[in-house]
Order: sequence, then structure tokens, then C-alpha cells
Amino acid sequence: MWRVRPVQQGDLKDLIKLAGDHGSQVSSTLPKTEEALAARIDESVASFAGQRSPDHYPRFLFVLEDLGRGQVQGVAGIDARAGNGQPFYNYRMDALIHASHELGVSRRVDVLYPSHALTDRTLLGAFAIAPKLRGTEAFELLSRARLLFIARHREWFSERMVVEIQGIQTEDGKVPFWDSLGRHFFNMDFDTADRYSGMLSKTFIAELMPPNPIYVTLLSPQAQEALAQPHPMTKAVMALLQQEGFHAGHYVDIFDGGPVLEARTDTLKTLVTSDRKRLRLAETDGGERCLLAASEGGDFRCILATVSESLNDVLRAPPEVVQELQCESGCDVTVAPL
Amino acid sequence: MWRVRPVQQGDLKDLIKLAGDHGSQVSSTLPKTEEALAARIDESVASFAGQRSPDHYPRFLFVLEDLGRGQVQGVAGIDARAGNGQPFYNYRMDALIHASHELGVSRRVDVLYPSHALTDRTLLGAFAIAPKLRGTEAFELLSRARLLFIARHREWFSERMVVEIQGIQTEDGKVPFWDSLGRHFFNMDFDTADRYSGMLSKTFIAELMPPNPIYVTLLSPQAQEALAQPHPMTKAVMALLQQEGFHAGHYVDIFDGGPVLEARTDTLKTLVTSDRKRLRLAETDGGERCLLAASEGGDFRCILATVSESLNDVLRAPPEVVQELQCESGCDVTVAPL
Amino acid sequence: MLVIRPLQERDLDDLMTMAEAAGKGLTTLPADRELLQRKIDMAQASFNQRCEPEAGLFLFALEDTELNQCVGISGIQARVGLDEVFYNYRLSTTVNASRELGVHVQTPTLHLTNDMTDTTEICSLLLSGSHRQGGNGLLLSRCRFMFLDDFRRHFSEKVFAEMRGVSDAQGQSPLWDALGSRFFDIEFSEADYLTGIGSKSFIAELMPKYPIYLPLLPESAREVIGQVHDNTAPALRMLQAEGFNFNGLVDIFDGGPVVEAFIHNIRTVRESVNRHVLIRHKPLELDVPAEERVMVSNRSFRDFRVTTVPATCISPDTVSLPPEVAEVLEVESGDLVRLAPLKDGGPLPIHTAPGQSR
Amino acid sequence: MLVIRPLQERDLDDLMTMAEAAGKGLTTLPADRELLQRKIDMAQASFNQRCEPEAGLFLFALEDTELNQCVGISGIQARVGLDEVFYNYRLSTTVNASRELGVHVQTPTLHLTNDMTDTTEICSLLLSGSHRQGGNGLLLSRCRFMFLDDFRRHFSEKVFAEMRGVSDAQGQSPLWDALGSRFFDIEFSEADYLTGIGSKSFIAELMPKYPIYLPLLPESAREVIGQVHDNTAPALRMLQAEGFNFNGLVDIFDGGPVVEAFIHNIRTVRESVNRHVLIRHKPLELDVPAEERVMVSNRSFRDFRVTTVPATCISPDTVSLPPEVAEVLEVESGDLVRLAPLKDGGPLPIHTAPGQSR
Repeated sequence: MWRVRPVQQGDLKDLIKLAGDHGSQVSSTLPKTEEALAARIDESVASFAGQRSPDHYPRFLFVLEDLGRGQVQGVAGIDARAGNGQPFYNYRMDALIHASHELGVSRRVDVLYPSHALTDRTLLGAFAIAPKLRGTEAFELLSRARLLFIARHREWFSERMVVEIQGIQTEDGKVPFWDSLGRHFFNMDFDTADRYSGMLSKTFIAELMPPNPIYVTLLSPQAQEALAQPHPMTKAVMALLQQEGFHAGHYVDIFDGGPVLEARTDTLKTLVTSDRKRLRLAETDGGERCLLAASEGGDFRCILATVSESLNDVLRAPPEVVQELQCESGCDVTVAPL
Repeated sequence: MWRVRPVQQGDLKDLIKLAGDHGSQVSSTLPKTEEALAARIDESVASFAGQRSPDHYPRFLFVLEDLGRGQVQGVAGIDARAGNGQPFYNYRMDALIHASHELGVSRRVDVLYPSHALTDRTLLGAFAIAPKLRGTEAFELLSRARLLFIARHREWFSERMVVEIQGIQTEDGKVPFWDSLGRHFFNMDFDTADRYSGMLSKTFIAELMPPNPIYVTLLSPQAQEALAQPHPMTKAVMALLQQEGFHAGHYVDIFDGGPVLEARTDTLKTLVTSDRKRLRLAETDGGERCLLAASEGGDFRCILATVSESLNDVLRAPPEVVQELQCESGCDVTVAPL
Repeated sequence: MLVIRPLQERDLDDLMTMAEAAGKGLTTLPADRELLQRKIDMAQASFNQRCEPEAGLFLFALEDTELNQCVGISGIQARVGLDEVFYNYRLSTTVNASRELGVHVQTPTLHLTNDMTDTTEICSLLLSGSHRQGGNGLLLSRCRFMFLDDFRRHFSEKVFAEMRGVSDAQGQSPLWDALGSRFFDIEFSEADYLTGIGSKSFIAELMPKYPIYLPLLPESAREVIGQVHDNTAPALRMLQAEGFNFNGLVDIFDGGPVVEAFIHNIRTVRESVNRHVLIRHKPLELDVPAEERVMVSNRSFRDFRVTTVPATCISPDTVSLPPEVAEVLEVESGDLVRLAPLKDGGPLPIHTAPGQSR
Repeated sequence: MLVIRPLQERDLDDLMTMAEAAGKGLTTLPADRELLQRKIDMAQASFNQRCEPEAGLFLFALEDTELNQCVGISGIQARVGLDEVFYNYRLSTTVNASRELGVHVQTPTLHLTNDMTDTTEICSLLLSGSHRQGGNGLLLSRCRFMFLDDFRRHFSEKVFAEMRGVSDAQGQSPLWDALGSRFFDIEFSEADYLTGIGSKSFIAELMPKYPIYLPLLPESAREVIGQVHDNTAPALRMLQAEGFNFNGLVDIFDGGPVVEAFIHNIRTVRESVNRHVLIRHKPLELDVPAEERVMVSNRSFRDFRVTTVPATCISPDTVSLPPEVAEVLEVESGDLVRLAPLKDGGPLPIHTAPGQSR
């Protein structure tokens, strides 16, 4: 049995294991050091409790809990506002037309513009899951539970959402996009930059990134190939997000050149297809396999369940479902088809 | 009785009168000299006849004809691809965040970026109408007939559409945005630039416009006020376009700073609500007031009519409607509610 | 006698007095005791090579040996822009032309640059009101070029000076009002003060990074770009006579010009020669007009000293110095000293043989 | 005798022969008869003031009076960038620093500029292989500085020269291969040829307008920026000795340096003096080594002439010229001529009284 719930301080050990498990091969925006992780958990606890100050936008972390073994096997996050009050930097891919009237020549020139246009959108991130769970129902639960949280607290989030997808990294850990571009300006290797990025305020990005646009044709062939390409290991995540309605736009990550997916919050599949219902304790057989979320803020819970609908916005569920959700018959839930 | 049809060489005299009537007060993207107007008509005739070469995208001009007096009282155009194969320039309004970590200061700075991102979208323009007709059914007919043409030739046009709305001009003909910005770089007054813009290839814009972004705060207060504001006389046009689903985005005109409206072609009200029907000659009483368009290319016609629908995609219309449309009972028409 | 020597601990009070008398506008030497003390410490560390060569700040005192008082100061910053980020605007030209229309427009444009990064700056010149005559200002300024040339490996090939730009009697800067204040909401005097205490690069972070097209600025701002404050005009003329030129760099706040020269092109460098000291006990009239005097440096790094003597002391191979001059210069007979004219068009030639240019 | 004079109609064949012998790489003088004819016409129009002063192209021929042949050419373009748009890259420094991380990165950056617009260029130097000795190259080059100084009002304060950049034996330019060719799909040799026939600004329109960060270019391209072709090294050294400096501007195609000088700082200008002519019939040995010769100009605008005479001809107030020299210079006794040393460290001083520097 799987349940998604807000992270707690007690999850630190499991999270460290999870973050370490993946190493640089599947980097996520989850911090990698114990100290930074602990701070991030504190931040999330305060956010769920509504204790964030006006300068600090909420940053939520959810964990995927194996109820049988009492162990955390995955983590996923939402930043209510990308950049958390500071600029959120990306490159915007654009093209210029270089034309000479007299020579009768016109040429398309691809350019990367430093941009913080995505600042203040709601950002999904910090996704990590035990490798054996990729592609399972639990994987989908972890990823989509966040969207049900958004559905239940819609006013906390923005009109538009973004997700950064990890870019190309070679077998030996090299990041071609970084090596051709960022390295020269940040004067550090990818892992160091990645670590700082998880740890520090993002001010250093504004301070060190090249202030002027970059001509794509001057990047190494490997970097050009990697531009806007997702890491092969992110396939499952990408597929799920695309089903939700996320699509690759004009933005890429400034570190590894990975694509940034965008969507309008209100058109996401989970938000469109989800409904607010009243849960009624009842023995059911059959019914539909669903995501089921209950409660607000720090009490938020989301599970997988087979339930059947009846008229009048009532959802009939067996007792074990009500128990897993830690709620009572008659409580208000949000349901979305799997 | 009003009818919209493709422009013909014989319309030149009426068009000159129309272009002159408005003068600089209601400038439109319609050329103002006889020579340029005649060339523009030729271009349109060739476009309707499908004779444009692959380098030259079609540019259509429609006229509003008073059938009773045999006189042209309005004109409206579509450029299949904004820029007509060359870059189509605008300013993109964007904001930068200037922040100093150490001083704890963060400031939003508005910037205009030279952009040709709207190139190749379908452009509505060249709209001019006899002043007495503003706000009448004929006004709506002229503006929306183009959209029915697009509906009947959807594959000729782009996914997205744009319209440039005329910007602020003072009583004495001054254009504050131009005077504060463009004038310095083009070394000419607004009217001259406007004339060139209607007459010449747009290469001169690429050659003369400032290559770097412009800080809005450095423009004159009058220019800052005028930025992205429509001319008061464009109110009726704006309102109609907004009803269609056009909205002001991030782009403004490089000459007068007027707003550029954008829309997705397939979501425009006229396209969404229009239907393809078969016209059946029948005496009707009552029915619905509609736009009715028939025929393809150079034979395209659009009129206002009161028709009634029946089942099986048949539209019943009285003989005078069939005659105005210059078609026969049984012909294929596109209908959209007024 | 007036002699140039490294700034020392005991100069603090004199320095403070001078800074107070100078008032606002001398951003590199505000009347701030702690800051001045720090400068003295840095100068001592630099002359004694206790800091990285690039971090060197060489400050010279002009001492009146009779008053036993420091009456002027001038300096060399070995390299700028290594600790903080050093910004200038470069006054540049943008040309847009359309052959079709026969239009050709030159638009003066300010580009933000860090181009002086890692370059040597001459700075901090201040002369006490009581001593502003007889070429003392020239001595204070030009002694630096003898130091630069003798110890070139510590400095960049090119050196520059930032000249104070135009501001009015109320301390308002037309350029700041039209440009800087649009992006950073403080008065020029405050920006200027922050600059003096070393916060310039913080403010610069908030300044516009894209080029500024001058036609968008009001006439009042455009006309002060590259212009000096009236009080600074004599200093500018002096540097121009030395071969310093305005190459388009200006201060980002007040638009004051940066003037530059390659060390080998500087007049004092080009026109100076070395001579062996001959101590002469025969009385000598030292008090001749500035036009007839030459600068003599002892060529010492740690205890660099310069004073002036009558040109008549120079012979083809030697220079005759009275014992008291040799004493303040800390030289003895046979030592090699360096000579250069004090004033433009001063005693020349001191080259003796055709072909000997150095 | 070798004499500098304005380029004339009859020099076309000699010019064509020289241009053909020079081969590729001399972009300002391609072996194209029509183009050379046009240059002669422009030069004639310029000396005779039949064109706008800004449009002036002053081309000087070095004539061997015995062979009655033009054996060299050099030129001054009064103003560049007024007809076409004149582009350079400026090698600049971008500094990014993070105090939090203790990172301070200087990134050399190329910025596209039009900064030489409206500036005077010295150009088109070509000397016949048969005459490359005895200081003829110096005469051909330096005569221009005497002209510039005597007719300053026709020229800008600052003058510059574009030096040919690095290319290999096959005519490949490492900078073009790494940068230009990415944006414009032709070989460097073709770009170079198009430049020669006046199409440079068309190509420049297709070049990247945003700054180019050098770390993104390969080492082979980075290392040639600001470097001259081996064949051009002597010309560069000569200009450096005159006081020309590299200030960061480079050619947008091959990265060759632009060197600049303010006219008043040019050595030939600084070291030249005027004397009255005294025609002397006593025989004189004219054929002395270059080291002992000085240039003499007749200071005429329309028929500017320069030749060299032994330094021994110079007296405190006059210069003695044999009749045949006076004849080629078209001067008579009492005329004021201008003198300057031919070689670096050549006969000096020709200044006579202290204080007289001009």
C-alpha cells in the first residue's frame, strides 16, 4: 500500500538514502547533502503549516510512503513560485534572421537568451523515486498527487506551471552542454554547480551567468546535440508529464540544457478530470482505479484506490481506503482517474 | 446592401479617396500614395488568383461595396504571412530584475526588445472604412468577412494571427512614441516613416532600428504613457477584435508603440461559430441575421443576410440573398452569426 | 625642501586635515579616519611588498621638510577590478544605414564595460591649499610616472586616470539625474559617497547592462559625457600634456572621462634620463623658477624619493647634488638617479648625444 | 633620387605591376585595373579638392626619378565608415563575480563596434620588391604623418591602421573558420576578396551582432586575435615605434589588430621641425646611410612632395638643399620646409633651442 503525504523531519534518513541512490546519474533538483536536505524539509514543514513569511514563497515536499514497511521510497516537490522570490533563470531558445538585402542572403541563426520570464510560475521538481518503482502505479501516484494538492489549494499556485527535465549526461558523468558553456563562466565543474544550485540562494547564477545571448552554432557539436534533449532516464517522467498536458516550449535549463516543460495549470489532465466528492463508507466490488486525496495543508494525503461513484457527488469506498486516507465517512475528497 | 469582395483595379479611385479621407488621424497599414495603392491592388489580384511566386506570400485586400451606389466604402486586408517572407519587426515588452544581493535591493526594469518572433503569423491589416459606417453592421461585415475567407481557405493561413492596432497620436499629428524613440534612429518624421513602411520593402526597418534593447524609463513620459495604448479612434475595431478572441500580448508596434493583438486562428469566434452549409432558395420570414460567404479565391463574396437554418446542413435564403452572393441554389456557403 | 616619499603612519593627521579641507568630490579620499588609516596600511604593505603585487596601492606623500608636514598625496593602484568588479561606460558609435533610403545615422551609445579590469590606475591626487604653486602639483603627479617606468613589471602596460565629471554647485550630476537615478533611487551625492567607501560595484550591479543610446537622454546629460568638472580641468590638461588621451571610457555615474596612456608613451618617461650622482659642496641656488627645475628620483622601490633641482645641475654624464638634497633623496656619489623635466617644455634637451633616447 | 608625390594618372601600369607581384593578402589594392584606375581618380580628386574633405583618399607614389617609375604607394583615407558601415570587433573583458562563492571570472569578449566611423585611416602601403632597402619603406609610411600634421583640419584627431591578421599558407584564417564561416558560408579567401572590392559591409551585415565570448571559440582562433601575419610584423613594429598602439580593436574577419595614435603623439610629428630652404650649389654627397638621413617635405597640399637628405644639411635656422633636390621638391630658397628623422633614433636633436618643441 502506498501513500503520498507531506514530508516530515523523520524522513531525513530515507531521503538521504534516496538522494544518494541515484547519484549524479539521475540528478534531480533535490539537494544532495544532509544539511541542505534537512533545511529543505524544514522549509516544507513550515510551508505546509502556512508559516512562511511573505518574502518566502511556499516550497512543498511530498513523500511516497510504503505503508507496509513504513519506509519512504520517493519524493516530489512543488515550489509555489519558481525562483522563490528571486529571479528564476533559464535560456530562451530563439532564432534571429541575418539578412543582407544586397547579397540576397538570409540566414536563420539560433540564439540562447538569458531569461527569467518563468519566474513566479509554479514549479514542479525535486522528483526522485526508488528505481524499481519506475513505471508502476506508485510512480504515477507520487507524480500526480502533487497536482491533486494543487487542485485542493488552487489559489496558492500560479496560472502556469513549469518543470525542468534533466538534460543529457554521458556515461562518464560529463555534461556536454555545461562543458561547452556554463563551465567557462562559473569556473567550476557541473557537479559543483549542481550542488551549489541545490544549496545556496540562486544569486550566484545571476552573478556568474553570461549576460549576453549565446550563439548556438558556437557551442560544441555535443552541446548542440544535447540542447533541449531530455536524459534517457527521464523518459517515464516526461511521458507522464506530457500526458498531463505539459509540453516543451522555448526554454532550457542553464546548467545542462535540458528542456523546461510548460503548461497552463487549469488545463492539466489531473485538474480537469478531478472532482470534489463526499466519501461514503460502503463495501464495493469493482469500480474504478483512482487517485484519492483528502485533507488540507500538512494533513494532505493521497492514495491509490478502487472506488465507485454514485449520484450526488458521493464516492463509495471500502473501510481500508478510508483508513489509509486517515479520514472518516462523509469527508471531502478529490478524486481523479488513474 | 453591402457586399465584401476581393479588390479590383477599378477600385483604385475609391480607395484613394478612402485613404485620403482619414489622413494621418486614422492611419492604417494601407498605403497612401496612388502608385503604392495600385501596386498593392495588383498584389492582391495576383494573390487571389493564386499567381504569387513561392517567395511572395499572398496578400489579400477586400473591399466593402455599397451595391446600391456601386461604390467602395471600406477596405480590409490579410497578409498570409506577416513580413511577407522578410522579418516582421515589433518590440517585445519584457521586464528585467536588477538585484543586488549585498544591498538587498531588487528592482523591476521594463525593457523593449527588438523582435521578429511574430514573423509568418497571419496578419490582419489595411483596415479603413468611411467614418459614417463605424459601429454599423457594414463595419462588422468588413472586419469579419476576412475571417470567413480564412475559414474557407484555412490551409493558406497560419496557426496564429496578429493585428497591429494604431497607437497614440496627438491632435496636432505628433506621435510621442516615435518622437522619443524611432525618430532618432530613422532620422525622419513619423509620416515619412509611415509612408516608407507602406511603400517599400521592410528591409529599411531592419537596417535602421536600434539593434539593442531599449529601457522604457529612458523614454519621454508621453512615450511611456503611449506604450501599448491604442488610438482612441480604434476603439470600435479593438472591441470587435477582442470579441473575436484577440488579446493584447507582449508586442507593440515599432513606429507608434500601438499594441499588437494576438489570437490562435482556430479559436477565433467567427471560425468557431461558423458552419459550412448548402444554400437552398426558399422564401423565409424571420430567421437569424448572419454573415454569409460563398465561393473561393477571387470569386469570394460575403454579405449580411437574414436566413433560417433547417436540418441536414441546409440554409434557406430568399432569392435576393442568392443574387447578392452571385451564386445559385445548392451552392456551398459559410455562415456565421452576427 | 619638498620631497616625495612613501606615505607613512605619521601622515594620518595631515591627511585627515587635507581631506576635510577638500570636502566632497574627492571620492577616493573621503575624510574618514578609519578609511585613511586603512589606506596608509595598504601603502606600507605595498612598498614593503607584504601584499600580492596586483593588490598594491602605492601612495606618495609630498613632504615639506621645513614644516615636517605632509602637504600632498598621490597614488598608484597596481591593478583595479580584481577584488570588486570595475565598471565604466564606453562612449561608442552605433551606425545604422539604409542604402535604399540614403539614410546614414550615427548614434552615440554608452556600452557598459569591464575593460579597465587588471589595469593600473593613477589616483588620489590631493595638494594642500598652502602649497599650490611652484610646480608642486606637477611634482606630485609626475613623480608617479618615474616610479611606473622604473618598476614596470608591477604594473600594466597601459595606465589610466578617472577624472571627476560635471556636477553643479548643489552636487547634482546631470548624467546621474538622467540615467543612474532612473535605476537606483538615490541622490548623486549619496552614490558618490558610497563610491568613496568602496560600494561602487554594488551600485553598478543595479545599473543598466544594455547599451544606452544617447539620443534618449536629455541634452543636459549628453553634453557632460566625457567632460570634467571645472576644478579638474587643470589636472586633465596636465595629463594630456603627458600624453594621456580620452579614448571613450567614462565614469558610469557622472560621465567624467577616463584618460589613458601606455607607459612608454608618457612624456615624463620618454624625456627622462639617468645620471650618476656627484655630491658638490659648492653652494647652489636651489630656489629657481619651476621652468628651470628638473625632477630627480632615487629609483628606490621601498623608499622612493623625488625632489627637484635646477637644470643647471645636469652635466653630460652626471648630476651635481648639494649634500642636503642627496640626503633627502638618500643617495650618495656614484648612485644612479633619474631625471625628468618638471614642466612641459622645461629644460630640454637633457639627452646629450644624438641617438641616445633613453 | 626617390621622391614622394601624389599618385597620378601615369602610375596605373606601375601600380598594376606591383599589385600583381604582391598577390593575395593586400586587400586594399587588388590587381584589378578598373579598381586601381578608380583609386587614382579619387586620389586626384582629393589632392585637387574636387571632393568633400571627408571623402578624401590621399594616395602617395614613391617615384624613382632615375627610372621615371612609381615603385611604391601609401595612402590616407580621410574618413572611414561614412559611405558604408565600418565594423570592427573590440576585444573587451567581461567580469562575472560572486562574492558568496569567491569566484571571479574574466571572460575576454568580442564586441561588434562601429567606433572607427569618421576616423582617418592610413592604408594601402605597397613597396616594389626592387626597392625594399635603404629606408624606402619608412619614407613611404612616415611621409603620411607629415602630411597629416600639416593639414590636420582635414583629418580626425586620431588615426588608425588595420594590420593584416593571421592566415596560413593555404590562405585559411583560423578566426574566420571558427567564427565568420559559421554565419556566412564562404571561404576566407573569398571573404577577403569581397572585402577588397568593397563588399565588406555587406558581409558584415550577416555577422553576429551580439558579443562573442572567446572561451566558446577554439584555441586556434583565440590565439590569433590581435595578432598580425608574419609578413606584416615589420610594418607593425614601425607603427609601434611611431607611437601607434593596439587598443583592442580587431578585424572582424581575420582578427588582425587595429593600431591607433593621436596625431599629436606620433613620433614623426613630435620630432619634426620647420626650416627655411637655402639652395647651395656646393657639391654634396647625398648617398649617405638611412641612419644619417632626414625627410624633407615641401608642405604643399596639392603637390605634396617628400624626399630625404643627409642630416648634415640642417643648420639652426635653415636647411641647405642642392638644386636638384630643391627641384624635385619644387621649393626655392626661403621656402619653409619640414624636416623629420627617417629612422628611429635617427639624427637627433634637430631641435636647437631649449623649449622649442615644434
